[in-house]
Amino acid sequence: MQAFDYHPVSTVNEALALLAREGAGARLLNGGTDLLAQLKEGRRSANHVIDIKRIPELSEVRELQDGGIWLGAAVTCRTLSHHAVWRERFPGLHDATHLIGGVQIQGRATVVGNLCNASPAADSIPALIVHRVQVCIAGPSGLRRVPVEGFCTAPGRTVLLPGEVVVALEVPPPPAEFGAAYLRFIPRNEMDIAVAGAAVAVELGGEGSRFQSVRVALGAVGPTPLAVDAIGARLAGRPVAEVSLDEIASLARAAARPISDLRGTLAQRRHLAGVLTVRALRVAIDRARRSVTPPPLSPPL
Amino acid sequence: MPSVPASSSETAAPAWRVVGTRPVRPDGVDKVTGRALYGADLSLPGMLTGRVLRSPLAHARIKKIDTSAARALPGVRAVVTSADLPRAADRIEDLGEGAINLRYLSDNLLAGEKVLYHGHAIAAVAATSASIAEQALALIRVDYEPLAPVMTVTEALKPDAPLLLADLHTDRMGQRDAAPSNVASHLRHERGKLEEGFRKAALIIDRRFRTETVHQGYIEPQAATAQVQADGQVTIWSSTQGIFAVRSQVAEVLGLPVSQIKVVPTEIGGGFGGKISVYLEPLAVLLSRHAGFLPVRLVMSRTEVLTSTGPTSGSDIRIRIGADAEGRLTAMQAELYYEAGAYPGSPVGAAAVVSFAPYACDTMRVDGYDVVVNRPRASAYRAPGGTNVAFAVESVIDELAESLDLDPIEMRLINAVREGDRRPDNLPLSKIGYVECLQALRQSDHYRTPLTGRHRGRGVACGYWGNWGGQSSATAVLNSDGSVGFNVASTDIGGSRASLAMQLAESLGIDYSQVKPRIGDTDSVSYNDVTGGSRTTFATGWAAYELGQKLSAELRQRLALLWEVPVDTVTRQGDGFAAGEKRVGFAEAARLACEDAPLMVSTTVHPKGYGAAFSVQCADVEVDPDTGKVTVLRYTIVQDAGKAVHPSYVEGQMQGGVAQGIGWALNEEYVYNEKGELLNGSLLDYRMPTACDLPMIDTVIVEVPNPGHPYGVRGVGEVNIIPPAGTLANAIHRATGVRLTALPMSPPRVLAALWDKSGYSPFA
Amino acid sequence: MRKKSVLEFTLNGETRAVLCEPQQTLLEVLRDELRLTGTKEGCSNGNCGACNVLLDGVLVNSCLILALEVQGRTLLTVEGLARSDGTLHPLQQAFLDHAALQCGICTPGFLLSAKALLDEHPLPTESQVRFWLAGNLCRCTGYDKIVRAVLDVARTQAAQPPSVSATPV
Amino acid sequence: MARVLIPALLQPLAGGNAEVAAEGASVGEVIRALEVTFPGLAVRLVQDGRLRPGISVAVDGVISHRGLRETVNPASEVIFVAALSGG
Repeated sequence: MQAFDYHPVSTVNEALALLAREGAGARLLNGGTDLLAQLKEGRRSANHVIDIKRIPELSEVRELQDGGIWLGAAVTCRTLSHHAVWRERFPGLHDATHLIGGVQIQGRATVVGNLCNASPAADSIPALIVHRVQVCIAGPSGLRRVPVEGFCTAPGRTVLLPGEVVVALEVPPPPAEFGAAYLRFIPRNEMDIAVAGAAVAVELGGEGSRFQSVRVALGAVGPTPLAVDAIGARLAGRPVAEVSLDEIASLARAAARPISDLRGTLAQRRHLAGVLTVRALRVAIDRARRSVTPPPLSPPL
Repeated sequence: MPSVPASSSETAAPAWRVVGTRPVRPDGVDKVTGRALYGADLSLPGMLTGRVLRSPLAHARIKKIDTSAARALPGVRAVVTSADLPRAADRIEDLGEGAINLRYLSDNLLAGEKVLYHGHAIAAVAATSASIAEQALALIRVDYEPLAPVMTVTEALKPDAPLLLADLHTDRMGQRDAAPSNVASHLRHERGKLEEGFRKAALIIDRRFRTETVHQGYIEPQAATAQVQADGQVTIWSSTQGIFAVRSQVAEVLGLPVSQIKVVPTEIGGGFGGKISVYLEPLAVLLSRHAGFLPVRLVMSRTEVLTSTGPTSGSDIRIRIGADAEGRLTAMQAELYYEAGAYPGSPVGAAAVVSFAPYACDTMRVDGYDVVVNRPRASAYRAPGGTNVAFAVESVIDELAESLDLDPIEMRLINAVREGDRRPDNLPLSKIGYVECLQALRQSDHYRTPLTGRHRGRGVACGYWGNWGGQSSATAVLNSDGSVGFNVASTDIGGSRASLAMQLAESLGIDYSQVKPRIGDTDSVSYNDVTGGSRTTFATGWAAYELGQKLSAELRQRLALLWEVPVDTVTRQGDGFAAGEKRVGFAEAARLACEDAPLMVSTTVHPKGYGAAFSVQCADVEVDPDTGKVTVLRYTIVQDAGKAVHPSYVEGQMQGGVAQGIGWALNEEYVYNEKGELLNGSLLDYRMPTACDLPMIDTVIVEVPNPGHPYGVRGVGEVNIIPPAGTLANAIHRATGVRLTALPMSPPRVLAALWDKSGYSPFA
Repeated sequence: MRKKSVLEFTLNGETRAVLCEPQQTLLEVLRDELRLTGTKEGCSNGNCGACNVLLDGVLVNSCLILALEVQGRTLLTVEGLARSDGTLHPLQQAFLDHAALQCGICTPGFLLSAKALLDEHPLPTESQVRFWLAGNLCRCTGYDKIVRAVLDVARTQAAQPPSVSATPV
Repeated sequence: MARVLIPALLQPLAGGNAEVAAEGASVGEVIRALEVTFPGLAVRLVQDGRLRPGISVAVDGVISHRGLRETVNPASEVIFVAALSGG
């Protein structure tokens, strides 16, 4: 691996100061499961690596008074797997954070790292989108918040400006009769990058009979994870019983803008966008109807 | 728990004391505690780190290599290119892995005039640290003249295809075509009158198949260390399947006498045929020689392993088979085009024999073509060539059986070869256990349990592998406490220390725990062929057996002298020896026998009675019609082991071969872009099965003793990988009604096949 | 070359100090500086599990961690699994008894993953075992005997009180 | 005389025969005898005084490693086959 200096900082301000001083040669190190692999393969370079894991508040999962969650940037997927509130009240997010990498990747990988890596196939981002998560960014001019669906701008690119650090994610409280799910397709059953992914969140009304609102986001079928507003617009206010799954699949396919690459074909991805959206919608409806009942605690297998 | 061996031998099996038990392997503790030293674990004083510069292009002429900046970098001790290799003779030699032209072997180590694949080695450096070595690589300038890559059989056979090797002419069993070609050779096996046979058929199925390049996928990357002394003596530490194969390859390409080279084996982290050809060892020797005789260690990265070491061939295959209304085969025809990679030497020869070997049919023709393409040079991979062709043949047989409304096992029983029947190359089969395997599967719980549920199907396929004997040597030293030091030079790649020590213990009539096996270097034990070809437990086992017999005879001699009785009155009794009233336990006999002089015996063997192996397999799958994903629900492998010396390791071979076969069948493939760059050179995207992708793999060991071995052993290492692709293709067909004719049967391919059938389009 | 730093951490129950460069991974420092070669390198980017270790009890790939990240922390490698008197950890013994290794290069990583699993789920289902071992590639065994060995240890330990923990940390 | 099975690609050189009889106490002698009857056949089997690379000979069903020196009996069956490799 290329040579660099290592800076284990203990405050956000220290990190900001280093970023300001070292400019483009500095890289933030969080879980490291993407960054170190990229540095080894020469896909990214660094003169200074700033480790933010020792900043105490960034490892916190705070339950907010309104029922939302403040998720520190350095919280690992493994920590979240053991977090009862995360698991029970944010099922779409739990689905995603539980299947990033294998167990040993989970021990290091963070949701914020997955977001900032900005892979079109990132598992967490579609789920973050449908859960309406805000990204909290610290920078030279203070703190700002951006909605997660606007965070990624291109493969590997985000709205982060030079010198900025994502410090946390703010997850709003789920409404009543809420359910969400994230599903992805991989050729194996573990240790793969999503060929396509779909997250769906629904808010039902009328004792589970009517859609209040629906949010859908797709992964790995465009240059960034895609929010699919057309499905929400089509379903809002409609009775659940009248939904045409074929129509939903068709809307999802129409929204997908995939390419063919070594991990999948264009046709396959376009098709999977429909399949996964419908499957995730079913799970989300089911969870909303049982929204008092938590999803299973054990691994999905 | 491990399955119960289904013994189907007709006569009562002899009662062995050690053979057939399941002791802990002698090297086990070292391997579970992390103490065992593998190729990359070696460290020597002053050792330098080597790195290899590899071609980013698939096909190009090298105009110039400038290493001056790299040589000038502080910390760099040596830089070598093909200019440092002696000019190799244009001569064909068998150096452990079949015949190879030495010039090609040399060019594959360090590219000469041309690079022939993405990842082709161009230069190597040795430096005082890895990071300096990597910096040095970046300073080497190579000027290329890019050439159009030739990536597949189809492209290679085009009349205007670029030629990879200007001097390559198709060899047709000793006759060279006049014009140069990308087809290195053509072979044919034939018997009977083909078209007459097809005229007798009630049904003829004629299909074309494609399989992709796949890699052995051993978890330990290649690693080699070399130190040259000022007097020219060379020591090489290598993670290899065959230390003598390394010695002969290094000697030939570097022009050194074998007496000057000692090869020391490290533990080896998997090979499956891929660690026979050398890639690093000659470079390490050159670097050490140029670096002031310091030791140099070279370890490949995973990407280098995938881009630059031997995968096995992709192939285009046509199979045409006719059967009469009763299911009896009337004619069989195969056309096999195997991609050899950059240099000739695909396993198409073995494939041509495997093809129709399980079928008794007196009318067949098999044509095989060895085709060069701009991919890494193919090397052996477990039953080389077998899986490709069996996928094709077993698919067609299944289609015939289904069309004729025959049970797939019954179809194979009707046509099964038996002792005395001939393979496609007309060699007669000796005693085999194929019919017994088919019967064992038919009687298995798996096959007798109906499969229910939607999108599910059950497939059956079979496979033949000829196995190999080869040469082995070993020595045994009797210690005065009755224990035996046992020196072999067959690399232990999966528990052979145990299976060999067990045969020596059995032969000598002592406890397994009293045999202390040790893997020697090329100077300490005489010649051994590679651990490969399913030969070690068979052939080196023969040597172990002979050592036991010789030691026993020598002990009787010495006891006879001591006791002053004729030697033929000294007999084995219980755990020791007796003559008349006199009797001693083995340990006491050893003490007495060694009083005057130490006792050591040695043996060399070259057994030829390696019995052929058959395997029959059955899989239940479920296919997700929306995603094309295939889930293996249940898998049973039946295999004739002759005699399972250590049943756990026989089961392990069976399960491991099936696992590799399932990976090959469902997801593994080399993905190249149009420029010939390998896109998936990592274990993330070269998708080998994980623990989540496989079910338990049930094993049924059939034991039809091989008359060519004292304990009836047949090789068990390879045949198991031959049937899985066909087994799964047939299961997928029964589950979905579609027949996949290309490997891997990955989700996008399954989806496309399902869409073809249904008329669905994701763009509608 | 960048300035070397002193890394102090607890390794297999002992406090260790070692000089390392900032860009060295934990795997490199274990193997090249501390000469603990039981932790293996199969891919160097987190896809094979051969380098798995337990960091503060959490299963991680040592190839994807900078050595300096473990400053002050506690690490368990395969060399620390057996007791100092040589008694093997029950998982090590079970791997031997079940013939759960062939070439053995992946075995250290599997042992650490299996230990992490059993520490968290003492009586796992077969599916859980496969899920926890999915990050460890084995090319020899087809996983069958490995899964059986882990399940066997779990059942045996469930039948006895867990006083047999053989690890020093 | 030994029975010799001629590989398909060499049959045109052996008068189109798949099987011929030939005299000889060794594989080398059998090939010399074949050459007398079928000129041009030997060069396809032998190179530099040994079997061509890539060609093996089986006598009575057993692949020989002795090549041209392998013993042949009057009742023997001699088969020339493509050499194979294993993994």
